[in-house]
Amino acid sequence: MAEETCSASALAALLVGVGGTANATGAAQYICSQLETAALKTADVTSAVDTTFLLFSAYLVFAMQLGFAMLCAGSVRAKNTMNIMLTNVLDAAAGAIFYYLFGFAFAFGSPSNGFIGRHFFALKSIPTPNFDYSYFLFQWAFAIAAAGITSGSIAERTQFVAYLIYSSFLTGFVYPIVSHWFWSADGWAAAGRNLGDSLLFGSGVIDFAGSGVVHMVGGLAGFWGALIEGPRVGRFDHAGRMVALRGHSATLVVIGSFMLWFGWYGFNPGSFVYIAKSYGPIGSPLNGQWSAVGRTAVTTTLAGCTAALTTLFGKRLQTGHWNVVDVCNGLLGGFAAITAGCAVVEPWAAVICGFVAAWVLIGCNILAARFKFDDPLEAAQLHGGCGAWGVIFTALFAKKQYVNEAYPGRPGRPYGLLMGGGGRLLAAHVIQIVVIVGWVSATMGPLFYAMHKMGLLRISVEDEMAGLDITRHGGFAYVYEDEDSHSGTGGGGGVAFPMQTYTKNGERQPASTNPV
Amino acid sequence: MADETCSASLADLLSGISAANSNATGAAQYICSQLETSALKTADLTTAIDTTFLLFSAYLVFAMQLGFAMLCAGSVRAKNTMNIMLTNVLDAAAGAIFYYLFGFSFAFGSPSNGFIGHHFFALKSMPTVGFNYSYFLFQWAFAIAAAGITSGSIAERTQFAAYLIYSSFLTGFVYPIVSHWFWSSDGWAAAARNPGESLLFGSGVIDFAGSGVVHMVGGIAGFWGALVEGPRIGRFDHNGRQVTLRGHSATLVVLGSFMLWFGWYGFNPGSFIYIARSYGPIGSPTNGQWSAVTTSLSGCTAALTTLFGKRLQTGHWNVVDVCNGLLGGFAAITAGCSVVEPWAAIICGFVAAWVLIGLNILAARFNYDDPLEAAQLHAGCGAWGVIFTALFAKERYVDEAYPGRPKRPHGLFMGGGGRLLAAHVIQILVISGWVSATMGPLFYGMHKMGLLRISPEDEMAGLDVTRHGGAAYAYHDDDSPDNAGDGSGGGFMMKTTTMR
Amino acid sequence: MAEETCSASALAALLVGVGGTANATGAAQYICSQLETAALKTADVTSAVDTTFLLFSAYLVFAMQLGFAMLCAGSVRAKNTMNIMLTNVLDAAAGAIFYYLFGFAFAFGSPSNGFIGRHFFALKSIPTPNFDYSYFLFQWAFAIAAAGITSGSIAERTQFVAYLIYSSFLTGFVYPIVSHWFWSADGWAAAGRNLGDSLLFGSGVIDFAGSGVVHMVGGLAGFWGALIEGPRVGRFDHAGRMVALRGHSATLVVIGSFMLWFGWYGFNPGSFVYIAKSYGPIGSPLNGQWSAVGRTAVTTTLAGCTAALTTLFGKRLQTGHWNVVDVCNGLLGGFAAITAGCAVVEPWAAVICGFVAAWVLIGCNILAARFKFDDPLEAAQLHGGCGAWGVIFTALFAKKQYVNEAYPGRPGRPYGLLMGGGGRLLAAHVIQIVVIVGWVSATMGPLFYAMHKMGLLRISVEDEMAGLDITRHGGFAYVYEDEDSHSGTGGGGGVAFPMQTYTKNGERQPASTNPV
Repeated sequence: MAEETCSASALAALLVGVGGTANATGAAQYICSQLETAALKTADVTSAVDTTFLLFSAYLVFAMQLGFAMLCAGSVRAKNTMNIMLTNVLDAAAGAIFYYLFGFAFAFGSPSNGFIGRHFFALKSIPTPNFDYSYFLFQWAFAIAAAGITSGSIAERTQFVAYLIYSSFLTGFVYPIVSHWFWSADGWAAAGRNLGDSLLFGSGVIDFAGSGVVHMVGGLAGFWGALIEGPRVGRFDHAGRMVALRGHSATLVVIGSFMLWFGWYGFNPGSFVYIAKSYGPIGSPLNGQWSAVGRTAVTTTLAGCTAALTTLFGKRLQTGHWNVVDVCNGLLGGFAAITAGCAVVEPWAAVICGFVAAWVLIGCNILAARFKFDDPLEAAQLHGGCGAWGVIFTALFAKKQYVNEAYPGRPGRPYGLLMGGGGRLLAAHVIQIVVIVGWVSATMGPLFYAMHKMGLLRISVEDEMAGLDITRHGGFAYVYEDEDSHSGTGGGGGVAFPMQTYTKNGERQPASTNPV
Repeated sequence: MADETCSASLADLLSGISAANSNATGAAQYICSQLETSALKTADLTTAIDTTFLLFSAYLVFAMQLGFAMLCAGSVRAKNTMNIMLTNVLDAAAGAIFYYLFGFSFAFGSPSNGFIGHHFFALKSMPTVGFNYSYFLFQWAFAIAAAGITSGSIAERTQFAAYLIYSSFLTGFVYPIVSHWFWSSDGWAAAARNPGESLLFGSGVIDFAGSGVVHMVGGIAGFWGALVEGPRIGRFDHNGRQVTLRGHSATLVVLGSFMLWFGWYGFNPGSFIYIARSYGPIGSPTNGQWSAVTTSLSGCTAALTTLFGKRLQTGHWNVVDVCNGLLGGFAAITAGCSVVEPWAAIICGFVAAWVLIGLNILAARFNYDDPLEAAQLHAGCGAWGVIFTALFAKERYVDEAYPGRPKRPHGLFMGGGGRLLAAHVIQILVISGWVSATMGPLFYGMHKMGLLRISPEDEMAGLDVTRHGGAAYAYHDDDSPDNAGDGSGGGFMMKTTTMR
Repeated sequence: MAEETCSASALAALLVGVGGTANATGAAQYICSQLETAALKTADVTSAVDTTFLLFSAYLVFAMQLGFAMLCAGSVRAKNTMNIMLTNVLDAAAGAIFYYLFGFAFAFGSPSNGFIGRHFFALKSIPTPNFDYSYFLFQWAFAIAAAGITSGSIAERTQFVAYLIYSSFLTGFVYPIVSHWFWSADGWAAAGRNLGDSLLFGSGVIDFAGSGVVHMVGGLAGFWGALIEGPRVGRFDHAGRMVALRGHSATLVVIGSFMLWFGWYGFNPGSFVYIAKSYGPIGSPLNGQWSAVGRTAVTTTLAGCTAALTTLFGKRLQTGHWNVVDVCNGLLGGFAAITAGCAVVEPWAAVICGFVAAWVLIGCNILAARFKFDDPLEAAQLHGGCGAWGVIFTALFAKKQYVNEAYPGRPGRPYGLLMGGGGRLLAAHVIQIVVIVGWVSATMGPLFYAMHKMGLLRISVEDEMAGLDITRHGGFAYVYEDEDSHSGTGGGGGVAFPMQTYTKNGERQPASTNPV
């Protein structure tokens, strides 16, 4: 194939035999400058395509925040709905400020050491060739997803102030450090490390879109929070048996799950960051990142769908009914698991990934019930447990060709154990699980414990009974009927929670006539 | 641009300049290889932008599944909400597995005969030229849309197992075959058939995004299911008069309709598959992406027509009816969205609204009960859309969307003769026949085996309580202040009580 | 850098010394035609990229309509839900027809005078080189957003017919004229005016994505509607104190806000229309519209998030609780404010923008309460007030480099006052606020007043008490329990609203215990 750039001197050397040297040089320069212009224009359009791809992926990842909000809202009791939705809005809002100020700098502030970045505070000197604004937006959307996971674990019993503190700390410090280790080109365990540096076990950690970096971090933070707070009032009866505290709306859970599914198409395929990149030879419609991006979307879909079906039948055997909320959780477990390996495994392997993820989730839930661990959204089990499985899964099934395409420049690197790539990738991934567990436990554990000791973490039993919305957030989330529509005095003020009895023409019956 | 031709031509020209042939040849080769590199890079870039377009379109089409779920949930009574939402989640989930294993290969497994494809099982030997992963994802999103349509027709009275059976069969077999006929380049009735093969009536069927392939298939399947099951209890009173069984939440209906609208922008414009394709002299800045506009106009016209039509009929302004009208307009324009003018889309939507109103009157007369009007909406308006396309397809747009065969027939009213209409009538007939011949016996068989309909007691109590572990909503729970004492309650209660 | 197009004669002149004239000319022509083909192919791909970007942005802006519908639905009382959702659906539907027939022609029908366009009625002679179908779709999505804003202000008390009239008038006439002034290349106050025409104050109005053109127009129209109709029954008690008439579902408000946020990523960054445009030198990955698009998404995010946080703490001080609905409104206020300047300010300035926007909204709400102005969604305050602040903000903080990149071809144009660009931009923006206020007041004010006088505007007090849904729209939006599930006769007909009593295991209590 041809040389990539036009060399005027090379062309002149060829032309010099044709005629006079001076003219030949001029002709060659002219032709080459034309060709260079064409190449640069193509480079411009390539930047445009890549940015379009990355931006819209970032928008989809952001849409997951709506998914988390609805999933959480539907999974808690009606009396705590305002609280949990507020935390989800603030995840995004406070996360944006903290990630802008220093989170992004800690994560990707290159050049830096392997532990923490130290440039780009408040987007200073952005854009640079590798770090454009769209990249910041994409990473921000990831950071707030991690915080969104945690908020589910400690729902229904946490003080709002505690929430603000942990959320800022997680988005601004704990998560960025982890993402630096595994995703920054400077990170000590990154698979895409700068070419001069040596990789962990000669392999680095292939956590493509963050089963470990995002889901395990969020899930483990939630685990410590939920563990230190203890279960909700009424979650376990006097005999220690688990009591289901059902969420107030399965419809919202389904909305949330579908929005998360929708957003995951930004999360996983979008993590390629560039789409207009050929794997060579150039001009082939098959061998390029565009094909890998599509494959990633397919593996993501298959893993989630397999997990959903497995959960459907598994839970049916366990409980005797077909439960949509469980199916949604299984679905999300499959997605959380495939996130690490989505880009480097075959579609058939994704089916295996989802199948196991469903059983991991079911198993973790049984364990949680046995140890009286209460997580209203199963977030620790789902994101922590299935996330860890996803990290292991990738080390087993990563395919050689795909690994070399996604992480180019280092031929002969290890790949999945079961694909014949040896155990070094698995070793690196075990290290990843260990250090993530260690780091998150060492930072979030003490934070939650300190807040607990200072009385900032858990609300009082009375408040918990009454619900957070009334005690802290100015009222109930739902007002299907309000006083003033019939009294006319306007004095009701809209904090009437009961669903009143209606006659057919829409008037409310006096409450006293109701015998209950 | 081929390397050899470029080099040879340039070498000929350069060889006259000087006696040194070898240098001239070298120079020409050098220049041409540079040009080829440039062309190939542009080709790569073209692939990247096409893939980006197709993938994000597929994501939008997937978002329609959320739309279906919410539309269905809002349109059924609260006691069956969990059931219908579960079916919608499983449409997507089971559909992915079945479409991955064999649906996609039945539909697009090329090369094959005109009836059924037979390659790419479980994505084997993918990707190949023309069939990349993103294409699979896009087609999967279409397949689950068809299954989503059907689930609405048989809502509120169907056993869950029956649902699993029909959904797998539809997504894995019935729908892929139909899409093979009309969309695969091997299909016997495809408008974009492989060059060299003759087209049906010299025209082929122009069902661009699937008024027939998706909507009629889903709608007719639902029709047979609903017909075999019979109406819901209480739907018709002793005198045979229709009784409205209102859905439990208009908000969810609106939410679902808007999500479907949003997703339709992937469904219709996305069906071009490629966006970086010039129709004209290259470098011309306008490459005509009008199908998003025709889609909008048709749906909006249908919504407005329904608004006033229903107002005359019932005396009030009903948002749920307007949403259904809107979706009817979309279902109708789906076939012709890329080959008609915007003004024709308005006609399409206007008629679609009346088609839907008319079919609903017929359904009431024949005591046919479809909780979501899915059969009327998708099959009826879909069939109108197929006819509409045969009437209004514009010559230039047809040639652009289906290139390589000049002088092909186009819309009857646009002066294109009746051959396209003949092909489209054939399409309606074969789709009706095929779906009836496959889904009808399936539903009837399940009915006879007692697998289809739930018992009257269960129907009264609602599917959620009897099969799905409880109602979807729990706005009040008993550990709130009143009865907090025991703390052991834990469950949920829907109360009519005032708390104080 | 090289010439943009290959010149055969220039190349021939260089080659002519090499050998025979005829052959040299032929060679040069051949080479140049090859190069031209390559350039044209690149131009085609560029069109495809730009169209993809614009179309998906338009889809996102359309998704805002879902956001408006849910925000409005959640913010009104349950008895008016059907009504408000219908208006939102019809905004989009009627808006499409009117904007197709003449709205787009009034706005962008070029060539035309500075006041109103006059081509492209019913998309006649579309596409032209600058106006493709995708551009129409994008602008339509903007037009219906303006109508959606207004519907919030007059919710819960307006006749449906009045709604149809004003919506058509606003989308088909009032809004297109304003957008012509500021956005069309022929508009008298446009910053991107045709190069031969002089700019207003040598500057033109930089209302990039429409804080003035969309939000102020929608907000002011709503202001006049709400003012003329007067407050809802029960909004102010006998002593004139404000009574909160709470919306019926905070969950819907949160869904709506997140969908609006999601859609705003089409609204603001999408307003660049083209993404594949280099700011030069070509081939640089940093200096191009793609980078500016990403920056716009970042400024949008930061402004909204800052406003949300500011509102959180501001309202907490004011009312004593953490209110998610207020936070959502603050968020949207920040977005409305940054819309004008999103493309021409630095990220740090966006933080200032959001901070002030939150206080503007809080201040406007206090004023509204004092003057007994009732706007159920705070739409006039939010979109009118924060939109006006956004217009001023842009005139203060617009950065020289960004202004010249977004509005090229006029070096030395004014920019933000506080950035050292002089006061001329501020003068132009003050003019913008004045003319928008004047124009909308002069058109929508009389319209609402005339409808009021003809008795077409407000519903009767009885209907308002009973709710619009029952009186006009065939029934209540929610039916959580229906008669026939227990009576078995099927005669109920499903218009029974009561929420029945359930026992713990999901069985319904016998109906006989229910007195209704």
